[in-house]
Formats: sequence, structure tokens, C-alpha cells
Amino acid sequence: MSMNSQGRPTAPTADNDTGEMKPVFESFSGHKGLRIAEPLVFELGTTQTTGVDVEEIEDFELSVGGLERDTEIGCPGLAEPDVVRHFTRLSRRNYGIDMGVFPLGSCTMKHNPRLNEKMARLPGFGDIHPLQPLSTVQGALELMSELSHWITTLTGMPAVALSPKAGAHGELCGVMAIRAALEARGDAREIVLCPESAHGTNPATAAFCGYKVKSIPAKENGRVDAEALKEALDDTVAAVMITNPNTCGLFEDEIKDIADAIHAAGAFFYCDGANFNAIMGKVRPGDLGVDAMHLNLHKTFSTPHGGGGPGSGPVVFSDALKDFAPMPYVVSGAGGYEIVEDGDNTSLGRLTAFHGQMGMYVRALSYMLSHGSDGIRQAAEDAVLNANYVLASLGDVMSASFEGPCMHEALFDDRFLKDTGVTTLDFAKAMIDEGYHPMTMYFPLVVHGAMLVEPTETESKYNMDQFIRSMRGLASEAKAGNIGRFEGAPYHAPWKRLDETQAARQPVLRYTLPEAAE
Amino acid sequence: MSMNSQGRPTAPTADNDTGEMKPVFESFSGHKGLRIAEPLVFELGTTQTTGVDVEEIEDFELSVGGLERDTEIGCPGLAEPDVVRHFTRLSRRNYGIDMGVFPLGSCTMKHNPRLNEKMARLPGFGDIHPLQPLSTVQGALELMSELSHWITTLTGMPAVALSPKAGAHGELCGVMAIRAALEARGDAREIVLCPESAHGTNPATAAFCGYKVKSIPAKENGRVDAEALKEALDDTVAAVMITNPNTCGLFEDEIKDIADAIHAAGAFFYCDGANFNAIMGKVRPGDLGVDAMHLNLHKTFSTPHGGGGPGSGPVVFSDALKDFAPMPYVVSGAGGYEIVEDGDNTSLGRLTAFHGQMGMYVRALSYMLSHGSDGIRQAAEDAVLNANYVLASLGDVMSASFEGPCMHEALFDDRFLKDTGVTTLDFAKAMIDEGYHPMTMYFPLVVHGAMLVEPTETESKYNMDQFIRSMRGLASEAKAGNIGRFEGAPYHAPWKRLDETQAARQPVLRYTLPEAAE
Amino acid sequence: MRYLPLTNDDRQAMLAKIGVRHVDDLFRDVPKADLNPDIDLPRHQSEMMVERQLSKLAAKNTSAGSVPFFVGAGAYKHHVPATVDHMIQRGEFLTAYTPYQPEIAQGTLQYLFEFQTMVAQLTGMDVANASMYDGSTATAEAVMMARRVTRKKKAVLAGGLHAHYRSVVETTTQFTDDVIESQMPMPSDPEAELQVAINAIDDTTSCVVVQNPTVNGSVLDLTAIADKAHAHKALLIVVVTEVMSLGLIKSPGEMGADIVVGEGQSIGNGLNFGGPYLGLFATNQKYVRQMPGRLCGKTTDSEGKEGFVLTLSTREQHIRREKATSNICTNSGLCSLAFTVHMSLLGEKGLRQTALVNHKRATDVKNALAGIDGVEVLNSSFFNEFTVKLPTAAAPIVDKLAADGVLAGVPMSRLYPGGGFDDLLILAATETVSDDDIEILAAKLKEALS
Amino acid sequence: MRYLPLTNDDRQAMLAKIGVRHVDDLFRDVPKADLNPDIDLPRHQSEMMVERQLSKLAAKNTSAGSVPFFVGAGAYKHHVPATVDHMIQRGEFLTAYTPYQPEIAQGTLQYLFEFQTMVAQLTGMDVANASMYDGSTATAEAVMMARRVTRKKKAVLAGGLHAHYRSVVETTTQFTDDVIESQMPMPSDPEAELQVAINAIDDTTSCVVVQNPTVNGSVLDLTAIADKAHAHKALLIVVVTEVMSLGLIKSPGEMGADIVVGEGQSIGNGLNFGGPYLGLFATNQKYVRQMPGRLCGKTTDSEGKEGFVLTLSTREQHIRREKATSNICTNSGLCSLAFTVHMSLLGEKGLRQTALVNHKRATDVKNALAGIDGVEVLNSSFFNEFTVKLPTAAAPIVDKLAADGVLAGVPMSRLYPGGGFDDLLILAATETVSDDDIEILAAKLKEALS
Ligand SMILES: Cc1ncc(COP(=O)(O)O)c(C=O)c1O
Ligand SMILES: Cc1ncc(COP(=O)(O)O)c(C=O)c1O
Repeated sequence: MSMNSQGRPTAPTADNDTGEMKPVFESFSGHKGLRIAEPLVFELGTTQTTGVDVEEIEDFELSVGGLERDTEIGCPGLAEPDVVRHFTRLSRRNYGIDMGVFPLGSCTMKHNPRLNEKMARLPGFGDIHPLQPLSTVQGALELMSELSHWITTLTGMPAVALSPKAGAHGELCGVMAIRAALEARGDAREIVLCPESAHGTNPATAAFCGYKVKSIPAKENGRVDAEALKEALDDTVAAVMITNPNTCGLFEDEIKDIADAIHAAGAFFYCDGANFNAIMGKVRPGDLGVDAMHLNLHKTFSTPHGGGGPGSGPVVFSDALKDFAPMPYVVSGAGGYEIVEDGDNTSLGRLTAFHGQMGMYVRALSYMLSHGSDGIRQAAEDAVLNANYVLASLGDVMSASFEGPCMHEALFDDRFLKDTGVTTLDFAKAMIDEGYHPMTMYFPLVVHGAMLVEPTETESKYNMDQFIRSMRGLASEAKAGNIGRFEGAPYHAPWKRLDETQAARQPVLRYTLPEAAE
Repeated sequence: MSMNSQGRPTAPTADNDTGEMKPVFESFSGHKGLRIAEPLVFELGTTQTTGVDVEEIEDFELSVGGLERDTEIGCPGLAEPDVVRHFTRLSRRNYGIDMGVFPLGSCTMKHNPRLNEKMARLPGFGDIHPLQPLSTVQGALELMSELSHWITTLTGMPAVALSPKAGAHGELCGVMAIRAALEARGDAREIVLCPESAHGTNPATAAFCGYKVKSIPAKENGRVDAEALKEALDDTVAAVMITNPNTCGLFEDEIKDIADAIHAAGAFFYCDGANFNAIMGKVRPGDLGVDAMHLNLHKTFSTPHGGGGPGSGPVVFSDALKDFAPMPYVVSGAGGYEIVEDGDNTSLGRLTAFHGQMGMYVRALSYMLSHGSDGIRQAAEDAVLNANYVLASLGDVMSASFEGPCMHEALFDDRFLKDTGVTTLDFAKAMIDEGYHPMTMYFPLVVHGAMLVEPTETESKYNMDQFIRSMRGLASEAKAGNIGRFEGAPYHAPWKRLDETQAARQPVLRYTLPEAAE
Repeated sequence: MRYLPLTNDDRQAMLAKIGVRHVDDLFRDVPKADLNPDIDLPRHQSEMMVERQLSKLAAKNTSAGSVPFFVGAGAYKHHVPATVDHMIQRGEFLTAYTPYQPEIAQGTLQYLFEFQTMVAQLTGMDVANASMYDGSTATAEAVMMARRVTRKKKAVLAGGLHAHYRSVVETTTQFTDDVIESQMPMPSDPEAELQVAINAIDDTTSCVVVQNPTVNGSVLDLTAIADKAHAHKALLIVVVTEVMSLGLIKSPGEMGADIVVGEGQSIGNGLNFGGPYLGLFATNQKYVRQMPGRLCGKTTDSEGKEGFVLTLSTREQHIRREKATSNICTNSGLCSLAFTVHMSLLGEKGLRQTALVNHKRATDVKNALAGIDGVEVLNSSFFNEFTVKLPTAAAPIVDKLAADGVLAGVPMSRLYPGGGFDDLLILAATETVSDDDIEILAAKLKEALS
Repeated sequence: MRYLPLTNDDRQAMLAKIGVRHVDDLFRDVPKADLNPDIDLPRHQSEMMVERQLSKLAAKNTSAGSVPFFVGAGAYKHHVPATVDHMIQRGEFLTAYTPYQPEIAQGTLQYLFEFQTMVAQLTGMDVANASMYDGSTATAEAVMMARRVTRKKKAVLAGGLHAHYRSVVETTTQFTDDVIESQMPMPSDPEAELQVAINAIDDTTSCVVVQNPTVNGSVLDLTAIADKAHAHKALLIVVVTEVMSLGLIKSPGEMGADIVVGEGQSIGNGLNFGGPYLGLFATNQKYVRQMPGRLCGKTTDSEGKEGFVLTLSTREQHIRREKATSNICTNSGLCSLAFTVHMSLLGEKGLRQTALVNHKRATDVKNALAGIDGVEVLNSSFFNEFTVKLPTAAAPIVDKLAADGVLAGVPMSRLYPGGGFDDLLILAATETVSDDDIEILAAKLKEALS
């Protein structure tokens, strides 16, 4: 056995297919074939190198009030070739929808059409300033107006506020509108009701609107208990925040009854619309008694998640709330489109500096126009079909949390792993070895060791069958007691399991120069 | 040990860093983390599925002379999400400049700027038809004219033909012009002289121009033997094809002497300009007596190789040859730019249907304008510097084929591997494990087991040092007799060594349906 | 439908496996009467037709790159290298989710770590988070964080804070415990404007929020206000709406800021009619656990290899729910990648050079306008933006120039309608402004004023 | 320079390692007098400035997508889905070389294998190569291959072969043993045109080259010419300049072709003012070893895993040198990827539908023009292109319409100057042509003729 340059021994390894032992050699570079090591940009570049050419400026007198920056900033620059390589290499450590099934429940990781990317980059959309004279952005305003028309038509709601920047921002917008409406009628209420299964943003939002959050229980079948809800409803309740379809992937069967009860109590019904993908074109929230609901354009309408954002969270409003919608909004006047951005009105105010996520509006409208009314309904049906196909195909080997069909996502819990020593986390990491992004784990909180699988409509039957084969295989391995497959997983990923505890205990949140480091 | 769904045992493997044995499990899907299996598109799609929406057409009477295609074509279609995934997955099995050092000698694998890609896609360049009225393509003709100006200035030659589609096509253009010139003066010659180190396209081209090829030997120092050449020169010799800098990475030190001798014998000097990157801005072929020379815009001027093409091979001509240049060409008239595409003249004729590789012209000019005269010279110097740095850093452990400095590429042979049992091929495959694309192997033919390393100017010193460390490591491993590292290499690539003999013995050049296959 | 892979045969086979006859059997919980409503919208269309329709809308807008362009006030037209857009379109970046599974998200995590470092370096602070929606929402978050840190309520918003930022803070905190004291800009006297803010700081103050450069473009020395704030145990929040300015001007950290928020659009990101943008959020080590938003931190894997994970998530909504430091979930991930790529190209050297060109261009514009009769430049200091007083209302002039193919800036009345600033115009000039552009602007403005 | 990573310090350190003082010491073989000449060209420029300069040039051209567009004759404006361009810009595809190291080039190799299969299927042949430069050079290669296969010299080029293809064949073979017999088109009688070619076939004939549809757009039944060729042991070479036609029209293979060459630009590739394009080359199994160009074949790796390699390279220049079947090296790799991506989207279903729409649009144009006084449509059969006879010279009319914002087609005199076809105009219509476009064309043409 030889030693490599770092002095580590190279070791034999077994060939995966034959079990035969073969040597594997550590490289001198640290790279391994197409898996290429890549340090931080700070370890590669210097503050003296740059990957841009900038016009040389002759000396001139500065007018910065004597406040020139005269200490080192510390940001390194790389020549362009090295920048391309750095980020190409980094990208190859990621999993994305473009690589395979990404069944992350509650996130609707559907195909992101490249047409949308192209459209958003048209200079007429991508290269216009939010404060240009309105006469020079009529096309943009028309697009926003057209998008609003699609959204209100699909949701059956009279109005929409486009500006919220993501789902959580939309929730803020919606609950604020509710509070504004209540205050306008002099009604100071204190409580927002949320089911236990609610996404974390729901209670957090309610808190940021100055409300106390009270939990409402679920029925055996995973839906909100309308009776319990009715009991909790009184004149201190400002709003009820319900996700529908809910985070267990189920449609709230008593939704209209619930809505009526909410309204009867003088409260408002905020619907978390993160799961709208299951029902778009199939049923309109406006027909169900909803007062406010956000859409996640980055889920339902295919704008890319981009590793965490940006998103866009338009909020639709009922007649009771629409006058409290935020500014700015677009109106169509005699001389063309206008923006209302100020003035005396009942609007809850401004939620963001400009008009919201134009880049996402373009992509979402591109998606809507492409699908049309027929394709949108078909997409919802296919999303639900794929999820139920997973549920039906895995029900015998995994433990479905609830009886009966689901909507766009199938919820399992960890009962099938009982006594195997395998946890939901282990199971998820083994899915990585299978070439899949894990499903959502440990959410919703209402079942133990939750596994929430949302395939979306853009997966083929071939992909679903292959995925199901893996899931079945893993489930039977777990039951067979082959715990090794799980506890060390992932084996095939570029990194082994990462230590989150260590990260939180001694947080290192930025690079510091070796000499400056303690 | 468990069995996976395909009945293969999973096997233990050693941890690379610790040497400890750990189990590795075969996945049920066939995927391995981010390394995802992907069948042929024919195994995924059907002829009934499609990833495009096409307007529905009402029935109408066809006018195709009764020649409708009524049998199945057989091409499968996939929905767009699956197409994106298919090709994303395939791409991840490739190595490219964007991933790391690509020191493929003679190929000048330099950084491909993304600005160039953007420029080539401007509708005014990418979306114009070669047969539009000239009044509607004046910008395109101006670009061609501007590019010609840069090329003739950099080469110091009076004329350039842009249309050849790649280097080999340029050679054809150049040698044809030579033959046309000779015929025009009633001089029927039969022979083209090529050094043994010539690229295969040189003799092949000469043959396609109806010439016999005769080899000329090299001197000890890797340059053409001017004396031997002079002896071989007589009035049957139409042309001498010499690559300069030559394929050993050396500048032909007797070049002017050789050119004079060629001209004295009434022959022409064709220079293969594939290696122009070493000398651009440093010396002009026009000053060296060259009559015709092609440039590879896809090498020297950074247009991407694209996995094999497309390229572009403009040819510069001396005064003696310029009247024989091919059509079409651009001229500037009173009413703007015009194209000469026909007519009675001495032109050798048309080499391609239209005006050549406009897409590459844009990229190459974008590169030239970006570098400018100063940057171009600097690029040549840095290319030569990087190659000499490799030569100086590896000379003690590998065997440099020739003494003294090189130009843009460093040539080694396999003497340093003597008696190690390691071949040039093995060494190259071990470089794959190191995360590098191998250098050019077994070319040029004049040294044994050639290894031709061309780093290009777009590699940083950091990259060079890392590369050198790997090369030194491998060389000492080979000498230490650790043959295992080589004979089974690559170990870390997604495929192990592929059997080329088998492929050639029983060629399978296309997919056939399982039932149709024998 | 080109995006839907299931065929009718597939659907039938899958329904059979599920054990229902019709897909609507899966929607049985939906009230029958409400299922499958008529949706009065057009049917699906080919890619080509969608592209045409959207291109037609785009063509109705005047893009910044097509005209002499001087619009700023919180969003800036800079040259973004082609490499940036290429990198952010890599499918592995574009179509990834928040890196909750770090073993297959090291690409995202590493650039977030790089991004956090760069933002910290630029702002002169210890740590930065992995982005917020935009500069304005980051400002609101900072105000609320200051309340948590200081357990005090009064936030003073200095007059130089962008009107829209101020509105966002007011809106966002309207139902929280924060008490906002907003001041008006004093375009011709930034020192006085700052002094008003300094004077407003007292022991009940949680924070004072100062924009630098101000909405009118003036560059402020913040050391005095920092001292005053700290003397009253209040935090100094500095807002930077033009991050490019940090390449030329002393960092907020150096001047005593406790929290720096900013709009990162200028680096790597296009104008996009206002979004998506990139909220920057940086603070000092001691406040980390009160920060909103995601944080990426370093750790090791089970074999000891260094890697990154999202960390300190006990601050966040998905763990802490109603006690979270913010309700933010989705942020501006891909915009932060664009920022990181662009910054890697620029480096300190390129950033400083570019910032200097910006200042030069603005100086050139200022000089050109100063020569026009009746036009008065109000700024004595500025980075790439300044305010002029016209002899007449600015908005109609801007409209006139727009009709003439020049986008001349932002009338201050657009930001402060009824604020008494009708004759003021805010102009920005970046490296994209050419000498020709300046000449045209000056000529057209002169013409419009005469 | 943004593309050059070496710093001056690096350069000094490297020169020291090499043991020379100045970089020019490395250029010592260059004649001193010729080293470092004055190069009278501008100095380096920023990305922004280059982008501006080139954009200015681009803006001087009329792009196909911006006007009613009917230009064809060997290059066609089709809608290429955005996905295609996205995929070919993946760095691993874009910046790879020819897949000489198959272990790290399976991405390229697998798509080449798929491409070869698709081309074989479309043309109705056994095998296809991994691409040639374009349709015209592929045609010349086919003629030379036929000589090698048949050991005969006379190549008959039927009159319907595109004038430029004919020129390329003539140019390319001018110094080889081939003897080219070129015929002229007979636009109003394609059957007679074909008959002339049939008649020219004799025992000395190596091949007959027929384009289908012809340069004038007519669709030919090739069975008779195939029979005649085969009876004389000559090969039938069929040229397809509009590969989209294979979605509607019987394949050359089905009609007896021995070699099919074509221009693949229509699928996946833009107009690009004529290049890069995509030469298709297909033939039957028995001729494989005489084929020019690269071939990708299936094999296994040392562990038995299926994979692909370049194969049968003993045909090629890098092995065979002066005995190679062609001198081609670099081909149209990335264009073949674009083709393969687009074809994977289309599938047989989408291809057939799109081809049908093309035919419908051409039919609509034909009907619209047929109604104009003095305009005579010459074709009885066509795919998406046909020829009309005008009452006057076509070129000035086309110029007039161009000035009026309509690109009306190719005057036949552009292809055959002095060929006696001055009053003929070739018009193409693809799926990109709208009803409005047709109306405008008809109206403007009518106006121009009156
Ligand atoms: C049910 C639910 N509600 C709200 C949100 C918050 O949306 P965003 O991340 O866009 O802020 C999410 C996103 O994960 C969600 O799944
Ligand atoms: C020395 C030399 N000559 C000619 C060529 C042929 O150029 P192309 O591949 O562009 O046809 C090459 C390309 O590899 C080469 O290296």
C-alpha cells in the first residue's frame, strides 16, 4: 500500500458489482475524477486580482465628504475562467429538479420551464426600473394586470395584491389586512387560530401581527375538527389560518362549514394557499368562503426555487378585505395603466420598496398562458394522481398516516420503521443514495416521524415507478434489519452525513483569514 | 450481506481516508447519489409522446405529390421536464474546460467567455438568413469585414477567406488555392511535403487535392530539417505544409530559410496555423514567408469546441494566392458592403453553401475586441509561460522530448515510464482520477508514447501548481512500481476503461428496438 | 401539454392501481357543487405563441439599456457580466430548494457561506445572513430586531431614509410593539437632517435608522450618531440602498453601525422593475441569535470532511413558530448567488475601480447640469446620485424627456407626493452612462426648461 | 485582462522557475527582427464596451423574427424551444472536446449515439455519422464516397440540387478523380428535370445526386431514379436541405437511396447567417467503412457496464492520414446536440405535427399569392417552399419589399445569376408564419407589382 502526498494510505475497496477487492487510490490533487474539490473563493483569489476590465479613470477630485474607504475590504477577485470553474464545480454538488425526482412535500418542486427564464430576461421586463415614468412601462403594468386577471379568475376572488415577496410575506399581508379591517370596524381581537399541522410561517406571521396563536386539534382523519374549531371561536378570534389542501395533503372536507362558522363569529378566514397546486382549475377558494389566501408563484406556478428563493406570494382577497390591500397596485385608467402607490385610503400600506417580484410575474404568466385553463386543471389532476399512485404503491410497505386518497402529496409516518432502529432521518438519507432528494421530513408535526411525499405533475409514470421501486426496496431493507444501509447513509453522496450540532454549538458563519482566525 | 433487487450482493468497501472497512450498498434505482443512471432517449420515450405543443390544423388537402410518409419513423418524444433531465444527467458525465484544466495539446482548450455566447445570440446575428437582401444584413457584413481586418492585421497577410468551416476545411481551401495558382500558371506539380509530425488532416488534405504526400524528417531538436527539406524540393513539389509552432510545441527556427527555399523551388508554403495561440501578437506569419495559413477560431480565438464542433477555419493568403481565394467574400462598395458570390474570376470556387460560420465570427471578434492588441500579445506570452512552467516543473520526473524552452505546449515522451509497465495510455487514465482531462496522447508521432501538454493562458498559477503536483505524484508512483494506480485507471470516473476493440469489431452504431435487434 | 409527462394510458393504469375509476374520485372531499367550475381563461398555447404574446408586452416598455438612463433612488442599472447569468442558470442551482439536505446541497451552502462573508466584509460587520427579500424588508426586520435586542420600542427613522423604506417599516411594524418616529428629508442640508435624528435619540430609543448615502445622495459621517445611539443603549441601523457605494465610501461598520441592512441588487442583479432584489443583513457577533433569516455555518461530515449546513435555526419559524425572530422562509437565494458570482469577478480591486467610475460619471453629470441656467445642484457630497433643484416642477420635465427618449431620474415628488419637493429631481449615474448620454441629457433638459 | 489569471508576480515567479529573465527569452527561436511587431489594433476593452459595439452591429441587421419572413432555399426559420439553448449551454457540453477520453465523455458520446440513431430513422437508412459541417459539404463527401464505393467517377447532379450545393461539390472535387455532370433546374417541370438525370445515368456513373424537395420546392418520387441507378451499379445520393420535410414526406431510404445527406439546421439550430449548421450523413450498413466523419459506437467498460466510444476511426485522418475517407476533424458537435435535444422534445408525434403545420402555412401562402394578378405558382407539389413566376424581375421586388419590412423570399437569380430565372421567386413558409404575415406579404407584393 502506498502513501499519497498528504501521507494518507491508499486503501483497497470492493468493486460494487462483483464484491471483488480492488485498490482505490487517493489522488494527489484531492479531486476524484469528475468530483472535483473546490476551496472557498477566499482561498483562491486575492484582493489584487479581478475578473473584470474597468475603464481607467484619470485623477479627479472626489466629492464623498472625506469619507473614502481607506481600509482593506478583503473580497478576493478571480479571473473569469476561474470564476466559471468555481461555480460550475460548486453546482455539481447540488441536487435539483433538473437532476431527478424532488418529492419535497409542501414545496411543489415541479419542472421550471426554460421559456419562463427566457421571457423574464427580455430587456423589456428585466431591464426596466421601478421608478421609470409610467408611460415607459405600460407593458409591464399590462402584464401585472393580466396576471392579476388569471389569479383572480383561478381563485374566484375579487382582488389580488401582487407585491408580497414570498409565501410568508403574503401571510403577513393577508393577516395585516384582516387586522386592518377589524380595526377599521373598531374590533380589537387578540387571537388567531391555527391547526397544529400549520406551517411555521403561519404562527410566526400571526405573532408579527400582534396576535396570540391558539392551536386547534385535528380529527382522526387528518382534517381540522370543525366542532373543536367552533368551540374555540368567539369574539376574541381575529382569524383562522387554515391550509387547504392541508399540510397532511388532505382537502379539508368541512371547509365551507368552517368558513361559515368563522364568519358567523365575526372573524376572517385566512387560507394558506401553498398547496394550491392540487386544486387549481378544480375548485376556487372564492367558492369556499376564503377571505384571504396567498399563492406561492414559486410553487404552483413554476418559478424556480433557486436554492432558497426568490419567490413571490400574491394574496387574493374577498370583498370584505379588498379595500385593505397593500399599495402599490395597478389600475387601468383612461390614459393607460397607472400605479396607486400613495394616498389616503384604507390600504394597509406598503410591504416592499417597489412593485414586488416582476421577474416572477413574468415567469408565472408564461406558465399560465402555456397551460391555459385546460392545462392548469390537467396539471392539478396529474399532481393528485401521481401522489395517489405513490400512496397506493407504498401503502403496503410504509405506513400511510391517514385512510383514503390524498391530494397532491402523500403523508407517511414512521410506524413502519418501529423497532427497526431506522429513523425517518436515516430513511431520508438512504433516499439520497438512491438518487432522489428526500421527501419532507418531520413535517407536519401532527404525525410521528412524518414523511411527506409530493411528486408533482411533472413526473412521468416511468419516474414514479422507478422511485416507488427504490422506496419499496428501502422499506423492506429496513424491515429486514439491514440497518447498515441507513445509519451510515448517504454513502454515495459527495459528503457523508454532516454534523448540524457542531455547526450550531460553535457557529462559524464566515470566512476569516487564517492569520486573523483564533 | 444483503441482496439488492437485481440480485447482486452489496459489498463492503474501504473508507478512503481511514482504510477502515465500511459497507457500501447498491441502490435499487441504479443511481448513486448525484451520479444518476440514464438510459437512451429511445428507452424512455415513445413515438406517441411529445414535449412540444403544436397548433392543431384542420384537415386540408396535401400537395406532396402523393408522397406522404406513412410508415413509422421511430423517434421518441419526451415531455419537456424529462428532456431537461435527460440532457442534464448526460452532461454531468462529461469533463469540460469549465470543470478543470484541459491540457489537450494541439487543441488550445482555453476559457470560452460567456460574453461571446451572449453576443452570438443577439437576434441581429443569430436570427438572420444567409440569403436575405444585402441591405438587411449590413451589420453582419461589417462584422465579417471587421473580423477580416483583425485577422489580416494579426497575421500580417494581405487577404483572408472566412468561409472554411474548420481547420481541416481551411487546409483544403489553402491547398486548393495553391493548386489553382499553380494550374493558372500551367504548372502541374504532384507532391506535397509534410513533416512526420504533421497533424493527420495535413496529409489527408493534400490527398484530397490530388497530391501525393512525402514525408520530411525532423532534426534532433524537433524542428524540420531545412537541409533535408531543400533536398526534397524540386519542380514536382507543389507545396510544403508546415505547422508553426509545430506539433512538438516548438517554433521552427529555420522558418524563413525554409520559406525562401520553398519559393525558390516555385512551390508554396502552407502553414498549419492551429498553434497560432503561441505567437499571436508576437510575430506575424506574413513576415515569415507564409503563403497560406488557416486559423482555428475554435482554438486561438476561444469559440467553444462543443464536444467536437462547430469550428471555423479562416485562411489567410499571400499576394501570390489571394486571387484564388474562395467565394463568397465581402467587399465594401459605395452603397455599403456587398458579397461576391459568383462571377468570372480566378476564385477556387465555393467551399460551403453560405458564408461560413457566422456564429463563430461573432464570438471570435468579441474575443479580439475584449483582448485588444495588448491582451492578445499578453495571452500568447502567458500561454507560452504556462507551458514552459509545466516543462520546467516536470522535466526532472518526466522525459521532455527536446531540450530548451517550448512554445505553448510541452512535449514529453514515455522514456520516463521505461520498465515501469505503465504506458502513456495508463498514465493518461490516471490523470482522469486526478480530476484532469488527459493531455494529448500518442501525437505527434515523432516521439514514442507522446504526451503533449497545452495548458493555455487561461490557467492560473494556482491551477498549474496543483496540476504539476498531480503529475509529479503520478510520475513518482509509476517509478515506484505502483502499477495498480495506472493499469486499472480510471478508478474515480463514472465509467471504467472502455473497450474500444470490442466497439470496432462488432460496430453497434445506433439503437434498434429490442424486438428488431438480432 | 408539453410540461405534463403522463399520457392518457398512464393515467388509466395509475387510476386502476389506485382503485378508482375517475380522477375526480380523488377529489371527493371537494364540495360537489364547487368541483370543476368553468374557468373563463384561454386554453393552452404553444411555446412560440406564448413567447410572441409576452414579447409584445415587453416591447411596450422602454428598457434602461436602450436610452440615456439616470434613474436610481434605490435601484441601479449596472453592467452585469454575462458569466453571472450563465452561472445562475445552471440547473443544479436554479432548480434546487433551500439546502435542507446538506449532503446534496453543498453547492448552495458553499456559495451562501461565501456570500455571508462578502456581505460582512463589505459592510464592515462580523456576520451577515443568507439574504432577505430586499433592502426595505430587511430594514423593517432590523428595526424589530433592535427592539428585541434593546427591549425598547422607539425607532427613529432619519429623514434621509428612502420614502418607500420608511413606508415599509411603518407598515410592517404597525401591529407590533414598535413605535416609529419618522423624519422628513432635508435635501439641501443633510447635516441638519442628520442632526434632527441625533436629537431624537433618547433612553427609550431602540434604534436609529440612517441611510447612507441618503435618499438625496449625500454621504454622511455616522460616527456622531453612532456615539449618541450607543450612549443611550440604542442601536445604529445603517441602510445602504446602493451597495456599490461600499467600494468607495467608508463602511457602516467602521463608523459604528450595529446592524447594516442594504439592497444588494446593484451587484449581480438586474433592475427587473423592482424585483426580485436582494436584502442584505449584517450585524455583530453578539447579536447573531437575534438575527432574522437563514444562516449557513461550517461543520464537518462523519468522515471529518469540512462542509456547510444551515444553522442556528432555532431562531426560525419552522422550529420556533410564533417565537421566531422573523416569519421569513423563502428568501432571495438565487439573487445572492448572482451577487456572489459578480463579487467573485469584481474582487476588491474591480469593485473599487467600478465604484470610482460611478463617482466620476456622477461628477460629470453634476458638472454638465450645473451649467444649465436655473438648475441648482443641492449636494456637496454624493456617490453616484445627487439631487438638483429645477426652476419648475420636476415630474412634467421627466415625462417630457421620457417622451424624448431620455430617462432623466426620479422626481422627488414620486417618492414624497405632497412633501413640498416638487421641484427636486434625483439623478443617478453609473458606469453604464456614456459621455454621449450626458451630453444628450444636458441638451434635452436645457431645451425642456427653456 | 479579465480572461488572464496570471498576475505580474506570478509571471515573475514562473520565469524564475523556468530560469529565464524575460518572457521573450522563451521566444528565442523567433527571428529577432520579426518579434513583437507593432499591431495597429485597438487595446483591450471592458465587457460592457464590447457588448455595446457588437450590439450596434447586430442592430443594423433585420432579424427574421422581427418581420414577415419567407426566406428559405436551404436554411429555414423554425421555432426552437428555449430548452434547446439551455441544454447546449451547459458547460460540460459546451466546453468539452471531441470525446477522445470516453470515461469522462459519456455525455457527449451518448447524445451522439442518439443523434446517429435519429438521423438514421429520419432518413430511413441504417446508420448515420456524428455530423459533417453542413449539408453542402456532406453532399461533396457523399459524391467522393460513391466513387470509392463504386470505383467509378461520373457523378450526375440533378437539376433540382441547390446551386450552392452544386458549386460546393464542383469545388471540392475539382482536384480529385471525380467527374461532375451538373444539370440545370427546370422549375416548372420537376418531372422532366428528374428525367434528365435518370437519362444521364450509365455504366460509368458512380452516383446520381437528387435533392428532395428540389431547390424549387417540388417533392419527387425517387423510386424510378433509384432503380435506374442501381441497375447501373451507381449509388443514389439524396440531398435533403429541409430536414423538417421528413416529418411529412416519404424518407429517401424508403425510396431506394444509398446515401442520404442533409442540412439539419431546421431542427434545433438557428439561422445564424449561414453557419454553424449541421451536415447529416446516413447510409446503409454495408458502406459503413467507406463513410466519412466520426462514428460513435456501443461497447462496455472493464466492469461490463455499457458505454460508448468513438469507433471505426481507422477511416479517419488522425489514424489513416492520406488514406482517410475524409480530412474532416472538427465537425458540428454542438449543433448535433441541439438537434438531438429538439428531436427529443418533438418526437415523431411533434415532428409530424410541425411538418404538417409547415405544409399548411405554405399552402396558405401559395393560395394567397395565386390570387395576385400576374403571379403564377409553378409547383404542383411542395412541402414548405415553392416557386412563383412574377411578371417582372424578382430581385428588385424583393428589395422593395425588404425596404418595406417584408422579407419575401429568395429571387432565383441570387442562386443562378444569369441562369434565365430572373422572374422566379422562391418562398418558404414555416410554422413561424402567421396569418397576418401572409396578408401583409400578399398586400405588399400586389402593391409592388402594380
Ligand atoms: C404550507 C406552507 N405555508 C407557507 C409557506 C411559506 O412560503 P414561502 O417559503 O414562500 O415564504 C410554505 C413554504 O414552504 C408552506 O409549505
Ligand atoms: C495541428 C492541427 N492541424 C489541423 C487541425 C484540424 O483542425 P480542425 O479540427 O479544426 O479541422 C488540428 C485540430 O486538432 C490540429 O491540431
